[in-house]
Order: sequence, then C-alpha cells, then structure tokens
Amino acid sequence: MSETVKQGAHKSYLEETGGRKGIFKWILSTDHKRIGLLYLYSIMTWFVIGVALGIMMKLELIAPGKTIMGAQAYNATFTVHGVIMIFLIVIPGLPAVFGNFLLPIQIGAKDVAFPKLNLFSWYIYVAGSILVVASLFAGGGPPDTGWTFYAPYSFKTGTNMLPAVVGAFVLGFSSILTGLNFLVTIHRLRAPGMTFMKMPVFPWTLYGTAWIQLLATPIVGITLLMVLGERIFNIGFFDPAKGGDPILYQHLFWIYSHPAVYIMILPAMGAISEIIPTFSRKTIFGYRFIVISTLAIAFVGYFVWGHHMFTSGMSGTALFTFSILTFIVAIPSAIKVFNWVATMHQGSILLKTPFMWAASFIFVFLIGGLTGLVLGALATNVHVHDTAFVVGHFHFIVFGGTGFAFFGAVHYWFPKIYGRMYDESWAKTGWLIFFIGYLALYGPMLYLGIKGMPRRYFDYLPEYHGPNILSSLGALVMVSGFLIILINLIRSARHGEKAEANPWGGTNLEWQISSPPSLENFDEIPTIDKATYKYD
Amino acid sequence: MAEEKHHIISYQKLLGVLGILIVLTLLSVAITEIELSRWATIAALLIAGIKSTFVLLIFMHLRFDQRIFRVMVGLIIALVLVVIFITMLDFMFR
Amino acid sequence: MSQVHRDDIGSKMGMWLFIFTELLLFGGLFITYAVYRYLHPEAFHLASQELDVPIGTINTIILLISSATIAMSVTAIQQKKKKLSLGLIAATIILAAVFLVNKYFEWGAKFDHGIFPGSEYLDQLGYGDVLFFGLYFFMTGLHAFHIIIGMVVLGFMYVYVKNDRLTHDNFQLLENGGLYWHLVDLIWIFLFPLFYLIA
Amino acid sequence: MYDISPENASNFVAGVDLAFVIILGVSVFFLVAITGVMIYFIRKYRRDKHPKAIQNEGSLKLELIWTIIPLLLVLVMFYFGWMGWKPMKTPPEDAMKVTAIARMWNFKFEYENGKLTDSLYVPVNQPVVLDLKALDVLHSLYIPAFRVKEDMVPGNIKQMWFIPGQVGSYDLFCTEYCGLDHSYMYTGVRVMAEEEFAEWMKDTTATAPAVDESMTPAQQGFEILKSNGCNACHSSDGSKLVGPSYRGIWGETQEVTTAGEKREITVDEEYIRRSIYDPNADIVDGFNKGLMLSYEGLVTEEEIDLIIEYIKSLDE
Ligand code: HEA
Ligand code: HEA
Ligand code: HEC
Ligand code: CUA
Ligand SMILES: [Cu+2]
Repeated sequence: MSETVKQGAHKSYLEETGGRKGIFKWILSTDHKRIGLLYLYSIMTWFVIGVALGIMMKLELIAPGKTIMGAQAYNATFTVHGVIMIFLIVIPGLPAVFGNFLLPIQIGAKDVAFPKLNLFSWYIYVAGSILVVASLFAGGGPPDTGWTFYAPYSFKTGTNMLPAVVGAFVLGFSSILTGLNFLVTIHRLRAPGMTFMKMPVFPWTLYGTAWIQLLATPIVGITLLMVLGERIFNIGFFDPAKGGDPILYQHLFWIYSHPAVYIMILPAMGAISEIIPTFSRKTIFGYRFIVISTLAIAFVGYFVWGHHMFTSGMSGTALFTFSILTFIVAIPSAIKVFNWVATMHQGSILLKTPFMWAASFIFVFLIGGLTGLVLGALATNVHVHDTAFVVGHFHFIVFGGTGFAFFGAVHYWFPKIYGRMYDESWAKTGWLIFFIGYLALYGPMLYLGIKGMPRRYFDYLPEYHGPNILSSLGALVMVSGFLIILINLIRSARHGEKAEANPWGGTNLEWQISSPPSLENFDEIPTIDKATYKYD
Repeated sequence: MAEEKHHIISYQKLLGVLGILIVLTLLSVAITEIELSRWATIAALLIAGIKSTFVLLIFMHLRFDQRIFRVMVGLIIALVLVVIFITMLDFMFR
Repeated sequence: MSQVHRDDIGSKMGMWLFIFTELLLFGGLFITYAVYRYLHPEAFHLASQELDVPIGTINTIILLISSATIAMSVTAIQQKKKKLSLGLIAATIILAAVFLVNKYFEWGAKFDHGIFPGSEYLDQLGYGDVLFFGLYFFMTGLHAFHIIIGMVVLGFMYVYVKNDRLTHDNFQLLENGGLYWHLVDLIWIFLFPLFYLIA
Repeated sequence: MYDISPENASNFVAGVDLAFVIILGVSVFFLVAITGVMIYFIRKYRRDKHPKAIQNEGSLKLELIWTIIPLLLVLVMFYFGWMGWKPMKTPPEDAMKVTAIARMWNFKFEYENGKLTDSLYVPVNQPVVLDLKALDVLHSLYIPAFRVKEDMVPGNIKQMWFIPGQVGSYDLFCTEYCGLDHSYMYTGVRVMAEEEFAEWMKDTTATAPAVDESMTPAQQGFEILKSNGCNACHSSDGSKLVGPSYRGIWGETQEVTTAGEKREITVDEEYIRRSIYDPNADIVDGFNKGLMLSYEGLVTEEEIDLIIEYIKSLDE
C-alpha cells in the first residue's frame, strides 16, 4: 500500500514459539494467527464428521425403503448433521478462521483488542463442540429433533437433547465473544489514516457479522435456556398442555437463526470481494455501495425471521410484513452481485484457483438466492415449505455460498498462512469435480421439492426415486473432489514451493508483509494514505 | 490515549439522581395502587423508561462519554423495541 | 498485555458491547412476557396480586441505592479517596446481599404456598398463572444470578482497589464493574413494574 | 410449469403456479444473464488478451439502475405471492367441514356425521374446510397437488380450505417433523364425484375397522392395534420402540412412576385399560411421559378386551 511497510527481518509467526513446546505453542498462544489456525483445524475435524453424516443420509435416500439405516438413525443423523454444520462449522467458519487471521493485518494492527479473550473464545468453542458431538454417543441416543429443536417435540423425546442444547448455548458464547472482540478491534485499532471508508471489504463484512453475532446470539441463548428450564423444571413456556405457545418458540428461535444465516454469508461475501479485484487487477467497482449493502443486509436481516414460519398460522399482517421485508433484504445481495461482475469488466483477469471458486460462487449463490425468492413469496412458500426445495435452497446458499467462498479463501490466503504455494493443477481438477458433483447433488433436490417431496423423510414414495439417485451419485462425485482438494492442501502446507510475499499482486496490507507474517505482523504500524484496492 | 479527559461526577449530583429515582419508584407504586386501569401499566412503564434514562445518562456516564456510545445504546434499544413490535404483529392480529 | 498500550475507551467499549448482549438476553424474555401477557391479560393481572408489593418496592430502592454507591465509588477513586471508594464498593456488595436475602424470603413464601414451577397447585390455577409464575421465577431467578455475578465482580474490584491495582488514573476496570452493576439495576427497573405493578 | 397434477386440482393451483412462473422466469433470466455476462468478461479480459486493466471506481447511475430495477421486480414478485396466498386465508361460509386429527404418526378425518376415516374423502367442486387438530406435537398437512399446507399446532385449532377441481387420488403428507415415523405419516386424498361422495358419506358402517368375526379374539385385537396406529410405537416381538413392547408384559411386575413416585404394579386387565385411557397416569420406567395420549373415545371397552386377548396370546 505504501512504502512505510517494511518486510521484517523477524522470524515468522510459525517459527516464533514464545518458548513453548509441542502442542502448547498452539493452545497457549494468544497470537491471532495461531488462534485462527486452531479454529481451522478444529472446524475441519468436525467438518469431516458432518460430511460423513451427510453422505450417510444420501446413501439412505438412494432408494425407497430402508437401505443403510432405520428411521430413528436417520432422524438423528440429519439433526446432528444440521447442528454440526450450522453451529460448529459455518457460523464460526469464516469469521473465526480468516477473521482472526486477517482482520488485524488488514487494518494494520498487531493483534485483536483482547488477545486473551480471543484464546478463551476458542476454548469455549471447543467445549461447546465437544458437548454437541458427545450427544451422539452418550446415553439416550443422539438427539432427533432437527437442528431447529421445535417445541413441543423436543421436550418429549427421550434422546440426548440436553447436551446438544447446552452445547449450542456454549457455542453461542464463543460467537458473542469473538464478535465483541472484532468490534472493539475495528473501532479502536485501525492504523493511523485508515478511516472506515478506506477499510477493505473483508473487515467491513466482519464488522457487520460481529454486530449480528453480538445482538442475535443472546436471543437463541435465552431460548435454549428456557428450553432447559422447561425440561428440567417443567416450567411450561412452550408446552401447549400448560398454556405455552409452540409458535412463540419458533419466533424466538428464528429471531436468532435467520440473522445467523447472514453471519454465515457476510464474511463469505467479504472474501469474494477480496478475491475478485485481486485477480482482475482492478479496483472494486462501487466500493461504497458494497459497504452500504453489507450494513443493510445486517440490519434488515434482523427483521425477516418470520419467513420460516409462513405456514405456522401467523396473522396475515405478520405474513405481509415478513414477506415484503424478505424481498427487500434480497436487494443488497443483488447490488453486491452486480458490483462483482462489474469489477471484472475491463479487468485483466488471471484464472487461478481462487478466482475459479469466486466465479462459481457467484453462480451457485445466484441459484441459492433466487430460490430464496421463491421461498419468500407467500403463495409459493406454502407449496414448497418444508420440502426438499428448502433443503436445496439452503445447501445451495449455505454451502454454495459459504462453502465455495471458504475454499476460495483457503486457496487465496494459503501462501500467506503457510508461506507455501498449493499445486495449481490439482487444485483446479478438484474444483471441477467438486463443482460438477455439487450441481448433481443439490439440483435434483429443488426439483423434488417442487414435486412435493417433504424434507426430513427417511423414506419416500417411489415416484421420487429418479432424482434421488442422481443426487446420491452427485454426493459421491463431490466428495471425491473434496478429497483431492483437501489432500492437495495438506500436502502443500508441508511440501509446497516457497511463496513470495505477494504472489497474486494484491494491494491490501496483508500482501505487503512477509509470507508467513512475523509474530507482530508489522515492524512499525503503517500509515495509510490511499483508498483500498488501488492499482496504478 | 490523549483524547481521554475524564469527567468526574460530583456526589451531590449522584445523590440527587438517586433521590429522583426513589421518588419515581414510589410514584409508580402509588399510581398503580390507586388503579388507573390500563393506563396504570403504561404510566408505570413510562416511569421505568424515565428512570432507566437517568441511570444510563448519569450513573452509566453516557452523557459525558463519546457520542458513539450514545448512538449505540440508542440503536440497541430501538432494535429491541422493533423486534417486540414485529413479534406482536403476529399475536395481535391472529 | 502490559507492554501493549492501554486503551481505556476500548475496554469500556468491550464492556458496553457485553452489556448489549445482556440486554438482548433479557430482551428475549421480555418478548415472551409481552406475548403471554397479551394472551392472558386477566390471569396475569390476578396472579400479580400474589406478589408482595412492599418487598418489591424495598428491593427496588435497595438496588437503586447500591447503584448510586457504586457510581460514587468511581467518583471517589478519581478524587484519590481510596478509603471512601473501598467503603462504597463494600456498601454496594452488602446492599446486594440484602437484596438477595429479601428475594430468598419472597421466593420461600411462594414455595410455601405451593407456587413453584411444575407444582400441582399451579397447574390447577390455569394457563395464565403457570406462565406468569414461570416467567416470574425464571426472570427474577436469572436476575438474581446476575446479582451474584455482579457481587463477585465487585469483590474483585474491592481487592484491586485495595492493592492499588486500580488507582485514580487507572480505574477503567472499576468503571466497567460499575457499568455491569448498573445493568443489573436497569433490568430490575423494568422487572419491577412488569411483575409487581400490573394491578 | 410442472406436472405433478392437473392444473385445476384445486382452486389455488392457478394462483400459486402463476407466482411460481413469474418468480422463476425472472430468476432464470437473471441467472442466465449474469452468468453469461460473467463468462463473457472472463473470456474477453483474460490476462493474456488484456494485460492492462482499465480502472473504474464505479458509477452512480449503474448503481441506481441495479438497485431500482430489482426493487421493482421483487415488489412484483411479492404482489403475486400475496395474491396467490390471499384466498387461502378465508374459507367460504358454506364449506363442508371435516376435522383432521393428527397424532404420532397418523391422520384421522372426522366428518360431520361422525364418520371417521384414515384418508381424506371429498366431493369435487365443493369447498371443504379442514379443522386442523394436533394431539401431541406439531404436524403439518400438505397436499402437493392442491398447493396447500398448514401446520397443525397442539392446543390451537386452525383451518385450511380448498375446492377440489378434479376427481382422482392425490398424496397427502405430514411435512412438519414429528418424530420417529414422520416419513410414514402420509395418506391420500380421494376426490369423488358428487353423487358418489353422497353415497359414500351415507354409509357409516363401513368405517368401523374391518373386524372380522371369523378371526380369533387375539387376531381381532391385532387388527384393532393396526388400525389405531399403535404399532408405530409398540412392537410385538419384544423390541423397544417409542413405547414398550406388548410381548413379555402380561402378568409381569413392572416399575412405573405414578404422580412422581416409583412403584411396582402387575400388568393386568385393569392396568392395560388404564394404560390406554390414561397413559400418563403410570409411566413405565425407561419411557417418556406425554408421548402416548389417551385413546378414550377412539378405542372402545370391547376393543380393549380384544387387545388384551392379543397381548395375552403373545406370551403363550
Ligand atoms: C447462508 C445462508 C443463507 C442465506 C444468505 C439465505 C438467503 C435468503 N434466504 Fe434462506 N435459508 C437458509 C440459509 C440462507 N438463506 C437456511 C439454512 C434455511 C433453512 C432453515 C431450515 O428450515 O432448516 C433457509 C430458509 C429460507 C426460507 C424458509 C423456507 C421455508 O422453510 O419455508 C426462506 C423464505 O423466505 C428463505 C429466503 C431467503 C432469501 C429471500 C434470501 C436472500 O437473502 C437471498 C438474496 C440473494 C439473491 C436474491 C441473489 C442475488 C440477486 C440478484 C443477482 C439480482 C436478481 C434478483 C432480483 C431481481 C431481486 N430462506
Ligand atoms: C454448512 C452447512 C451444510 C453442509 C456443508 C452440508 C453438507 C451436506 N449435506 Fe446437509 N444439511 C444442513 C447443512 C449442511 N449440509 C442443514 C442445516 C440441514 C437441515 C437439518 C435438519 O433438517 O434439521 C441439512 C440437511 C441435509 C439433508 C436433508 C435431510 C432431510 O431433510 O431429509 C441432506 C440429504 O441428503 C443433506 C445432505 C448433505 C450432504 C450429502 C452434504 C455433504 O456431505 C457434502 C459434502 C461436503 C463437502 C465435500 C465439502 C463442503 C465444504 C464446505 C462447506 C467448506 C467448509 C466451510 C467452512 C469451514 C466455513 N443435508
Ligand atoms: C406415540 C407413541 C404411542 C402410540 C401411538 C401408542 N403408544 Fe402406548 N405407549 C407409548 C409409550 C411411550 C408408553 C410408555 C409410557 C407410558 O406408560 O405412558 C406406552 C405404554 C403403553 C402401554 C403400557 C405398556 C407397559 O409395558 O406397561 C400399553 C398397554 C399401551 N401403551 C397400549 C397402546 C395402545 C393400545 C395403543 C393404540 C391404541 C398405543 N399404546 C399407542 C407410546 C405410544
Ligand atoms: Cu406428523 Cu410429521
Ligand atoms: Cu431466513
């Protein structure tokens, strides 16, 4: 960015052990970069479990009738799959991994505002995730309520709902503390000269995300606490037999869980907004509008939760309000998409793996977002609510959105994190196989939903067989792509070629320091005098 | 940091606010005791609102802090109110 | 962290953000309260008469005073009056304890009447009462839990001031502890009319 | 657009499908257009062809265009969504009433003359209102061909209505996850011609479960269990499902919890009857309260005698 940033002659953060040995140099370090990697590794561990559960479901659904598991096992599988994927993986995913690693660097700081709290958040995350995973194995059998824990079923089932709920509650704390840390960091630790409007988009999206984490998570916290109160003390908040209202439970649950979907997507959008300008060698188009739309999504996204409950018998007034707000919140997403494509215009595009992920992100995000519009309209929602169409929608957008951005981000910042390059041709092969499998896996779900196949069905009528076969085969193709990608990354982290400080020609601060960065990131805090993404 | 200049709030002021708060509390009890029907609740909540404003501004120093804090607190309170309002849109028009 | 530059405003901001999460935590309960109160207005009205307004009023005043004492202790430390500051912190903690003792007797009386979550007596009374007392115990219970946390926090502040870890030019932690305490007060300011005063 | 049923299967199909076609049309257009433009840019501005990028900070005019046009489009989508949904809200006065009762994991339909069936029978071209009643947990009644769906919430009776437009049979699913056999909680809708329906409706005898006098009492008992959906939770082979198995309980002592206190009881006729009419009075150890609901009024005393015969027969 400017000449004030010097390449340090220090040891890199990976070599700097702080005098600790073995695993302790990881789990006792308060360096934001190491904590980011701690998250990466723990998330990846759970991710493998989540993927395995997903594949098991697809195998079960390959033919009508029982194939590899019974109804109880299937119910537990999608519940734990959903809980792991949502609470353990995509919510902490990008903010905790890349946010931790990059936020301080990108705003020119040495660390986050509260480094110890940061490490503490990771411990909480691990505790919560262990509780969730333990629910799989402990006493009464894995929970079988769906990740939404809808009352009153969740009070009646005899399965291990408690550990899963407590786990989710604890994870919420981790999320809140991370958000809090980031907010203070962004407000207080920006380098001199870096005004808010000179900040890159990724920190901006983290900023929006952090507010949602801070303000929405407590609601699910208290809801889960009420569920605990209900199960332990029989209070009766949501039990119709005692006058409680199960619909109120849904309100409270979605007041958090809808904004949560924007926790998942905003940082993903941020990562895409980093990748596209870098590989197009071009300033991001409409920076100001991308920033404003980020805040708009975070803000309006808070008020649309009711679109998950259109058939629950809400009042017409509420339906009207929620439906129209849902459509409004789609606009800022659209603005972003248009700006990304406009950034490519007259650029000088280098087709490297991160860019491939970013471009395919736009495609799958469009499908996910546009199917969201079908869901947001009342008439069509009534038809496809709780069918495979919804499952298609959210896999397209959660996993297509967040997942693709995650892979893009991994490849993009890989040289910075490890100081080594991944193997380009394997990475591209993996991407291609993954992408094809992906479309085959989730495309048919949309079709099945329109045909009326309900979700959370362990068995289905024969008329739905065809598309389900395609979908199951797609899952297998995709997983092979995933394995190629994963193996390539793991291998390259150790044996890849040495990377330069700025292999892609990026302009933001993280590219001005050595790869991997030194412990303190900067020898001297830089002074910023230019807008972000400036090429000339 | 250089920008910090701490405002010291005098004991008199704090005690004065405490006095007001106690009077308001008794007032709200009195109002609801003499039964003003539906308005009693609204009045009690209004008084609670005034009381909390005092606590926020004086006890919690908002009046003397950077503007950003006031803005944040205002927005958060508005957010909670809007969320309650939207939820009630469902229940009131069922 | 000691070698890093101290950032009092950052630390205060962290505290405020934390307070926001607490507000929303209770916000979820206020939503629940609003809905059930709307659905069962008469029952809420009648059930609230079971609550003891004098005790509630006294407790409210106790909390208000404690809020004032902790605010004054911040003033005191800024004026380098360490003794006074310590005394005021101690007073706050004692007032908090008195609040809890009152609460204990209040809850105890309810239990003696057979009013507690899941009790049969309550089940007979009907939906509105179950929900009212469910919320009452849950919200005041959670509030009491916050009081206990607040007492622990203030206990630490007492020790810190005593050891001169907190001084007239480095008292942000005490102010943060105070902020937390005011939050507890703030929530009670709303709980009190919502439960005791809906005659 | 999609052919899961005749277009006039119900009066809502047209409105819903119109919304669908409009939203999907706009969506496909944007999907193809944006992807197309993107691919075009990627090819045209590849680095080897276009080595130096031309910088461009943005353009207010473009931003406004691509804010306002989508905004108008989504308002159009909203409008059609709302219009398609609005008629679903208020059933006409003169509609035929049927009560739909959901419990884990079957539906029952009760007609005004007391007739009770497992699948829904309705006359063509006549408005039908369903009173939706859930006994235990959330369920949801979904008839894809009719484009209708509404959650069934315990403690809260809601309504759903439609006018079937064409004679035929359609699927009816439970779409709100409700536990173990959620995926088997489906049945059908039979839309009949008016006269046929009137004929069917008159015949209240055929609804009683097909208890065949020629069967042994135990066999009859089993038929009753089947027709009431008991076997979803209880097995006859000793394996534990949601509830205890019928096998191996007759005459045995069992640990139960009664009003919060543990005690031992012997399984006899009296106990079985109570288990069916007031299942939550004694909770068998290792099982949960509130799952089984009373079958009072659904299973008669005589039927219980037959069930008992069946349970006895398992341990002979
Ligand atoms: C990353 C997570 C994520 C994101 C970003 C979104 C984004 C959106 N979601 Fe999604 N959603 C989920 C995750 C997500 N969703 C999950 C997990 C569920 C299921 C939960 C469960 O029940 O288990 C769900 C369920 C869900 C439902 C409830 C379905 C049901 O159960 O009945 C609805 C209904 O309105 C909905 C709508 C939307 C809309 C309108 C958007 C919008 O924000 C999308 C905006 C994007 C675009 C519109 C694309 C870009 C636009 C253009 C290129 C311009 C052209 C467009 C126009 C003309 C406007 N979603
Ligand atoms: C992030 C969210 C996520 C992800 C990645 C997945 C991945 C998969 N999902 Fe899942 N799914 C959910 C979230 C997710 N799912 C949720 C919330 C539900 C609802 C649960 C409920 O109903 O309660 C659900 C339900 C669900 C069902 C429906 C159950 C039913 O209703 O009957 C099925 C059916 O086959 C399924 C299949 C799969 C498969 C085969 C995979 C995978 O195995 C595919 C393999 C994936 C990869 C090979 C790599 C993907 C990589 C990434 C995403 C990057 C990682 C990102 C970060 C670390 C940030 N899922
Ligand atoms: C939704 C699940 C469910 C359905 C449907 C159900 N039951 Fe049960 N049943 C249970 C559970 C759980 C228990 C154990 C807890 C209890 O005692 O209430 C039980 C207990 C019993 C017992 C006591 C068994 C023992 O070992 O002491 C009998 C007898 C019984 N059920 C009969 C029936 C009959 C007859 C029907 C149908 C008309 C039926 N059940 C339908 C769940 C169900
Ligand atoms: Cu009943 Cu699902
Ligand atoms: Cu949503």
